Amino acid sequence: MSDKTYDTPNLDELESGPWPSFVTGMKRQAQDKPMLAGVLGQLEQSYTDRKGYWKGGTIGVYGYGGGIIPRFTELKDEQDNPHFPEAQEFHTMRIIPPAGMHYSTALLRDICDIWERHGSGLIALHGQTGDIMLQGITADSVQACFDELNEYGLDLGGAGPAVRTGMSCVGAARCEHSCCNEQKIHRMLVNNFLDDMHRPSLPYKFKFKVSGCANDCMNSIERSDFAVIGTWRDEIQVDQAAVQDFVRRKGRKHTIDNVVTRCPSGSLSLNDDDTLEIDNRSCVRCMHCINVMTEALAPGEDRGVTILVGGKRTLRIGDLFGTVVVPFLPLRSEQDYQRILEIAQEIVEFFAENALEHERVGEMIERIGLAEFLEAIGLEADPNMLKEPRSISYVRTDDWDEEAERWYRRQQMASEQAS
Amino acid sequence: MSDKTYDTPNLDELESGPWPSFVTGMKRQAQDKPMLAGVLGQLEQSYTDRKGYWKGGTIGVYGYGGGIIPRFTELKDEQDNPHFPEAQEFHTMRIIPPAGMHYSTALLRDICDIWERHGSGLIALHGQTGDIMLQGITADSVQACFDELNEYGLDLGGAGPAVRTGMSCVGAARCEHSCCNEQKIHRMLVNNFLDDMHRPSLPYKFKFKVSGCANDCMNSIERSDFAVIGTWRDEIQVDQAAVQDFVRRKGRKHTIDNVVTRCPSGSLSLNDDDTLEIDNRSCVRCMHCINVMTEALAPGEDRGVTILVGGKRTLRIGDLFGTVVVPFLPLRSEQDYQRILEIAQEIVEFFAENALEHERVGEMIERIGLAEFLEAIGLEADPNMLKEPRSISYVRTDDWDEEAERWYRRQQMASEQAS
Amino acid sequence: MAEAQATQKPRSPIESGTPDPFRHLHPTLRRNFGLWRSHDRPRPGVLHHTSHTGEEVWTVRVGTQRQMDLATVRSLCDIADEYADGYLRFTIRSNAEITVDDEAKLQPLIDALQRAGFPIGGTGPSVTMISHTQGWLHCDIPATDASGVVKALMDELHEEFIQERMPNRVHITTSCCQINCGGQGDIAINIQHTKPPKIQHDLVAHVCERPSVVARCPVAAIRPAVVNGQPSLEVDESKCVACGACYPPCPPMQINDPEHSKIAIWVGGNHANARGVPTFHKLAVAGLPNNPPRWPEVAEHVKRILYTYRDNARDYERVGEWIERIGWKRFFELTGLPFTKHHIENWKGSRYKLNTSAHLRF
Amino acid sequence: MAEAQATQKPRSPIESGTPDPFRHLHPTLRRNFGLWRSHDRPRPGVLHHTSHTGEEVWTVRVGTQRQMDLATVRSLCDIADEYADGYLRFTIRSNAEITVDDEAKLQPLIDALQRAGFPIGGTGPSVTMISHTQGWLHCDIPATDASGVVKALMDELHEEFIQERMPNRVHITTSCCQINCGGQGDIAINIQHTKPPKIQHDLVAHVCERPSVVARCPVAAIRPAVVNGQPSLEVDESKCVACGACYPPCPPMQINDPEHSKIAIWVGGNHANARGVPTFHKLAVAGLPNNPPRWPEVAEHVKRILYTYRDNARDYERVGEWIERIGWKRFFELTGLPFTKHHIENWKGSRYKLNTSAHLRF
Ligand code: SRM
Ligand code: SRM
Ligand code: SRM
Ligand code: SRM
Ligand code: SF4
Ligand code: SF4
Ligand code: SF4
Ligand code: SF4
Ligand code: SF4
Ligand code: SF4
Ligand code: SF4
Ligand code: SF4
Repeated sequence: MSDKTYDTPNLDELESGPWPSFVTGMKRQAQDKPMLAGVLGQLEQSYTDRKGYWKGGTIGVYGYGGGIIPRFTELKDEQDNPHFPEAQEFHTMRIIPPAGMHYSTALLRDICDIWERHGSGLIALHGQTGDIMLQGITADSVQACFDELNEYGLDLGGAGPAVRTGMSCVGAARCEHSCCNEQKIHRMLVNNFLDDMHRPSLPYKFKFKVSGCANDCMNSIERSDFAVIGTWRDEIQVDQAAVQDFVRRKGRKHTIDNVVTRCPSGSLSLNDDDTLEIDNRSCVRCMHCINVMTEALAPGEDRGVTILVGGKRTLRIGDLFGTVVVPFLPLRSEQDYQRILEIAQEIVEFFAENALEHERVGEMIERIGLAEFLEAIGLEADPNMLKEPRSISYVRTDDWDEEAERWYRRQQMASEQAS
Repeated sequence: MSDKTYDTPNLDELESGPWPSFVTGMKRQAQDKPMLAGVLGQLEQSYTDRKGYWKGGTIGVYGYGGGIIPRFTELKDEQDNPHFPEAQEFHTMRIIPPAGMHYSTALLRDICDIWERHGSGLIALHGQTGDIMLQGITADSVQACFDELNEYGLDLGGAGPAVRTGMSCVGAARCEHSCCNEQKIHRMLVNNFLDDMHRPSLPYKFKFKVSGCANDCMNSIERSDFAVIGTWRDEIQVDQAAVQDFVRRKGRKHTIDNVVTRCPSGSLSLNDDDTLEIDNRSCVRCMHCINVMTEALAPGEDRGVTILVGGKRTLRIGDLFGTVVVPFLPLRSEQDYQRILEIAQEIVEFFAENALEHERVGEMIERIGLAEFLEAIGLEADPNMLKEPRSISYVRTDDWDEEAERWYRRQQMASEQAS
Repeated sequence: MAEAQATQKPRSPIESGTPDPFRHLHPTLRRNFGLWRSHDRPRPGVLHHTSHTGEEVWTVRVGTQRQMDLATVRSLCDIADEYADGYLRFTIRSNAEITVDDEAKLQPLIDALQRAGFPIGGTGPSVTMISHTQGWLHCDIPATDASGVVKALMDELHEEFIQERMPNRVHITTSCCQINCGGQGDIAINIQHTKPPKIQHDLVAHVCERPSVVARCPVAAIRPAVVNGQPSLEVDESKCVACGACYPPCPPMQINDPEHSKIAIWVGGNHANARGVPTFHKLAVAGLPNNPPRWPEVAEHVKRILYTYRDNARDYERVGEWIERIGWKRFFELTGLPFTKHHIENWKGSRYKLNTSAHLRF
Repeated sequence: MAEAQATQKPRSPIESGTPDPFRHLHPTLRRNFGLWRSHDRPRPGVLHHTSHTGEEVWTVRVGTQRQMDLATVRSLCDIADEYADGYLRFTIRSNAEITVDDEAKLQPLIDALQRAGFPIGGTGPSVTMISHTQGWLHCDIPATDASGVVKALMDELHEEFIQERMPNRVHITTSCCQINCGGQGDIAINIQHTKPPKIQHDLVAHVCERPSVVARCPVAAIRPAVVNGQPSLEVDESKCVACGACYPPCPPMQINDPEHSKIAIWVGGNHANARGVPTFHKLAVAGLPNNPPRWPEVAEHVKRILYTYRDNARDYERVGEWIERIGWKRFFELTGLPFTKHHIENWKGSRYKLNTSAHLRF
């Protein structure tokens, strides 16, 4: 293995400027880790040619089918000798961080130390799916590195057609808007699907993301197959004195222009005494007024979660957002939390059996129809799952009366439960 | 031909109640016109059986291929004798009324007289497409009836795969919101396509409707292939004294709740002196504030029309609304009016040559894409034609630079014209 | 007579098209064409327009049965002649409008119309005339009647026609088959078949162009087939959405059924651009019986929706805007109508109908 | 060593999954878990949270390069140890967050971070860190770089990171191929290929499962074919939308091109439910050159959009909300970007993108 560094005039341009430079970091690291010198050399070549030069392969650890992203250089001469021999291999290990990406410095330092022993030293915190990405290891070293990390208490994340590493927002740990225990839900979900994570055999990937409120700081509706979002069912908590204080400080016009008229459901009205009137029946729980008047307003007390299924990006039929399949699941007991897991299990199972190869759950729902999907996983249809009911009359309503009956029975059960 | 009346116990139920009864009218008419007695008999049968008993056929007048809707009874015994012999034939003639459905009583009486001579006396004012429907004539009498009506100055409307009778709102004749001469546009359009109306040979029907403003009292966006809607480009005309008067009469809260907050584009603000501030750049010309404060507000003075193409109802791919293809066409000169006709001609021609059989123009646009359609008929793409630009990246932008150039050239031309 | 005509060379038509309305306009309307300034409604059923010239007109809106006998039309003419200078017009909803240019003529005109049995109303925030179609009276494909349905409903809604006590105007439409000539509306009453067509195989060969029938089906459920040795068609019943599109080009595809052709009510179709953009109507309830002569179940449901709207909507909210504000969950709660899986659209491109947000109402 | 391992029975993994974060939480966060009451931002880059228990914490948000060397990570640890009790976290956008529970510790912490070269900001109405992907550094399918693009842009936007002078938060994303691991954003910078893949026919047979490649194409443009006697694939270039979906399962379908893989900028992707529902991003401009090492054309366009937004939007309007209010016509006018036929969506179900109303802005 050679020990040289390569000229990187293009990359050097990225060392100036106020933002921390990955090039500077990698150069520094390359002094100890020749692999990175080679990687920089190859990257420079990419900058010159505007082409990528990595190809994939298959690398794993004993007992698992995924979690490593293998990379081999394609930059070779006629004799199959790599231009940058130090960077012949440059594999990434996806490691699951603590939910919410909280670290004691001890944990982070220990990761650094293990990684220094086995790999290139390059760490991405974090990948877009939420993994610690340890970038730059040879096939040879993968098992030993994993063993050490795993003994220490860390595990490999997902890759391939598998349940993936999940994400949850900072939530209850440091955010006043949190309507649920995000980390608990996150861990309960992901940690119950570790078999589907480590032995990829689903039709395609499946991602969980948890946000504590509708601000959705985890982009869960856009970026996960199964999004859990905290919300509430009763009334927004109002401290009217704090409202009056807000109006006093910011002005009436400011309050009307920035709070009242921005409510998407027309639920707000500023009273003459500078208190706020809220039509909680029409409120769509969008969070805006609470965001702006965080001192005065807070989510209600009857809290729970909404579940949306099917978010993903572009491939095949264009981006999909998740669709509401559970409008509200109250979270009062351990059992309630378990119910989230049950639903996830039903869905992943149905997905595993019914999706086409390389089809995400959102695409599957689009293919078979939401009503079929709900039926299959045993969830009841609810108006909250729709922006609006159908406009097209092409539907067979043969069984209208039974379906109506079903609704009335449910309504009655619900009202009996309530009373 | 027998002269009897039939028992109609079901229909008789429809003679009570405060709304004028078509049954009472038809019974009265049946005293002179036995055909209607038979029709009532057959209708009673339909009420009993919950089934229709008419079938179609082909009937026309010399020189025309459409305009008559033939109906023959299907209620016959084994020997092919009709149950209601008076109603063996019950054809409808579609007659075009004056634009805007204005009548002198003289005109209406003359129509009645001619119709009394040749037909059943039953008149529907009007069909949903805007025709006078003379309902109930035998094949024998059609030509003579038409000849007389035609000599008098009336013409047959459309039926089949043809340009249809058009509609225009009362507009300039009696409405303060009118932004164009609806009747002129209506007549110009329809009367230039009489060949396509009377000799049906288009792929499918084609309808014109004209509304003088965005209130769209003709449902033109929903119900016509080619909708023309009056609008303006400059600023809403405001009589601030009248605004203040409105606020004085109705109250500030009423004004805010019913005008200001209902503006869909957030363009309105009530000043402290009860005058109205309008952000005319953001205003989408929806008409609401003008509707509510008709004494104080009026459309601007730089008026013209918007053209939307492709509205229709359910068949095949579900209801379509028309899509904007001309955001604004100023109407200052005769030439400007002619331009509407030119565009219509381009569109009907392209439709005639490119639509599939039984395909409406809206379905065709959906099939080939709006961009293709615009290109074909020589209209320039404009952001006003879209709710929003594309979200899906599946598109070939090879010719981006030329397309951009085209836009810049147009912008420059427009600004040169303006200065 | 037909034969007599056939021998002589027939006359060529004068293709005159749409007549110029100008000479059929009341002279005051003619003089003030394009000059109107504003209007108000002195009472339900009456519009009062003022021109920039200072002239004024009062227009009375008059309900009709649309399908009129000559006596009814002539009686309108008589009244227009006697009280209103001999002019009238009709609206898109088959109401007559009679205009006078002197306030003194207004009350006599109203009195005469009422004496003749014409309801006066349909203006402003009222329920105006239902737009209707042909039905069993004339069409060749109807599953129900039109004039009868409208008469039955307008009897029930008469008070709402002659008074203005709705939050905003209410436009009701009916259609006698799923093709829907009647259009969309705040409340739309349409046929909804529930069973695939029953095919009269012996007739298909004579009556239908098979390829065009196949082409009409929106879900490609029809295949050419040979039945009893004759060319016919067959329907994949699991695909068929019972839309009835195959029936007009091929009447042996019997879609109409006295029992299984039901009635559905749709809400929130709005075509004005005032405030929101035009919106399609949405399914409220289906499975209602097609029950002549007075369709009581339909009337009951229409009134239930209408009065829930009246009692809960804000001023200027059309039916669809009201529901959008309170949410569909609450709409079903307030009206007591059932929400079913059939409310979930499953047609192509229906993705945009799903709630892909955390916006929820409880 | 690999061989040594292969002989001894390898160790079975402990499937521990996602670690419990509790013991990695700052003790004050732990004590107040679920009890937070409100927050404010005393200065850009600092969040101040108050608990119902009365306790308070100050959190400093710190920009990083995401792809970090050990020294960088360790220097963050050093600072967290010395000034902040030894805890830190990372945000979804690769910013570090370091929390102190005593206001007195705040300024020393900030000073130390700044001395070490870390930018502080990204809170409130600022431009926070760009979410990025792998690019040429690591991925096997990229048409451009990721870390370099982000570095180049964050240099340009540094002032907007450390200050809060936008109307609302601005989330920028990048992606190095059309698959878009980077997600949507207020401003999203993505690869947009303009030419169909060039097929290396000699490799297809060895590398690709032909049926699954065929199945991946969203427009069914790929057919199995025999080329030079070898099983290969062919592309109907008139259908191909140059999406690149065929490339990952079949690298001989070379979609990346130094010249023809361009960059497009999309705007108005918004995933919060605050005020409006989540919205997809929309095409603003395409055809920008892929120009390392600093992508000046991309930077110029991003800044043009960003500053037009800053100067024209109302408080709390995200990029998409602002454009919705002023209209797309005006967006193109104000930014000087061209509007082209390519902005018209022609994908399935794109009907809902058309303006089917008389709502227009001039
Ligand atoms: C590493 C990472 C980008 C990053 O630098 O952060 C990444 C990298 C890749 N993504 Fe991704 N995706 C990453 C997060 C995402 C996300 C974001 C998320 O998870 O929130 C998305 C959008 C959400 C979604 O799931 O749709 C995403 C959507 C995709 C897709 C499109 C999937 C689709 O159905 O549309 C593919 C293509 C595929 O799977 O066939 C893909 C495929 C890939 C592959 C495996 C490309 C390939 O086929 O070889 C990339 C490997 C790159 C490498 O060299 O490591 N990646 N990918 C992210 C994972 C790191 C981690 O584990 O933390
Ligand atoms: C008479 C009338 C209903 C009425 O009583 O008012 C009517 C009656 C028929 N319509 Fe209609 N349509 C009538 C206005 C409409 C409208 C409303 C409009 O024009 O504004 C529509 C909706 C708008 C549209 O064009 O889509 C309408 C949408 C249809 C359709 C569906 C077209 C589609 O593409 O979805 C059909 C089916 C077809 O053409 O194949 C149809 C077909 C028919 C046929 C010809 C049924 C048939 O195939 O035999 C009906 C003849 C009935 C008869 O016995 O006279 N009719 N039809 C209306 C025409 C009277 C007139 O000339 O004034
Ligand atoms: C006479 C008529 C036009 C014609 O040429 O026939 C007409 C006449 C007027 N319309 Fe209309 N509209 C007429 C059908 C319509 C329709 C179409 C329909 O009925 O199917 C629509 C669109 C329907 C829809 O949205 O579904 C329509 C949507 C409007 C609107 C918008 C209402 C809204 O807020 O959504 C206005 C504005 C208003 O009410 O102030 C309006 C306003 C008016 C005004 C006030 C205009 C004026 O200043 O004179 C007229 C008197 C209205 C009244 O009844 O108080 N007109 N108007 C039509 C009467 C029908 C009837 O007999 O009831
Ligand atoms: C730390 C972080 C969560 C995490 O666990 O990592 C976070 C934290 C907070 N978010 Fe967030 N958001 C975070 C990513 C997001 C994202 C996702 C993203 O960045 O890709 C979104 C949705 C993105 C979108 O809509 O496209 C997001 C949408 C919001 C919103 C809604 C903003 C809006 O008006 O549209 C709020 C409410 C607000 O700003 O008041 C919010 C509010 C907050 C608050 C104020 C919550 C609180 O009371 O503590 C936090 C501080 C915000 C600040 O920067 O001033 N957070 N927030 C993420 C910081 C990312 C970063 O480093 O910049
Ligand atoms: S999603 Fe809600 S609860 Fe979670 S961090 Fe963001 S604002 Fe707080
Ligand atoms: S949470 Fe949103 S919808 Fe509810 S009142 Fe506040 S701003 Fe309105
Ligand atoms: S469409 Fe406009 S101009 Fe025409 S009658 Fe209706 S309100 Fe008047
Ligand atoms: S016309 Fe409509 S959009 Fe324009 S200011 Fe009036 S209410 Fe607003
Ligand atoms: S709705 Fe159907 S049945 Fe009724 S008139 Fe139109 S085509 Fe005939
Ligand atoms: S009823 Fe409609 S769906 Fe059924 S076969 Fe006929 S056309 Fe096809
Ligand atoms: S966006 Fe494309 S090139 Fe970039 S990391 Fe993801 S898959 Fe790889
Ligand atoms: S680039 Fe996309 S559209 Fe073109 S052949 Fe490949 S998969 Fe199909």
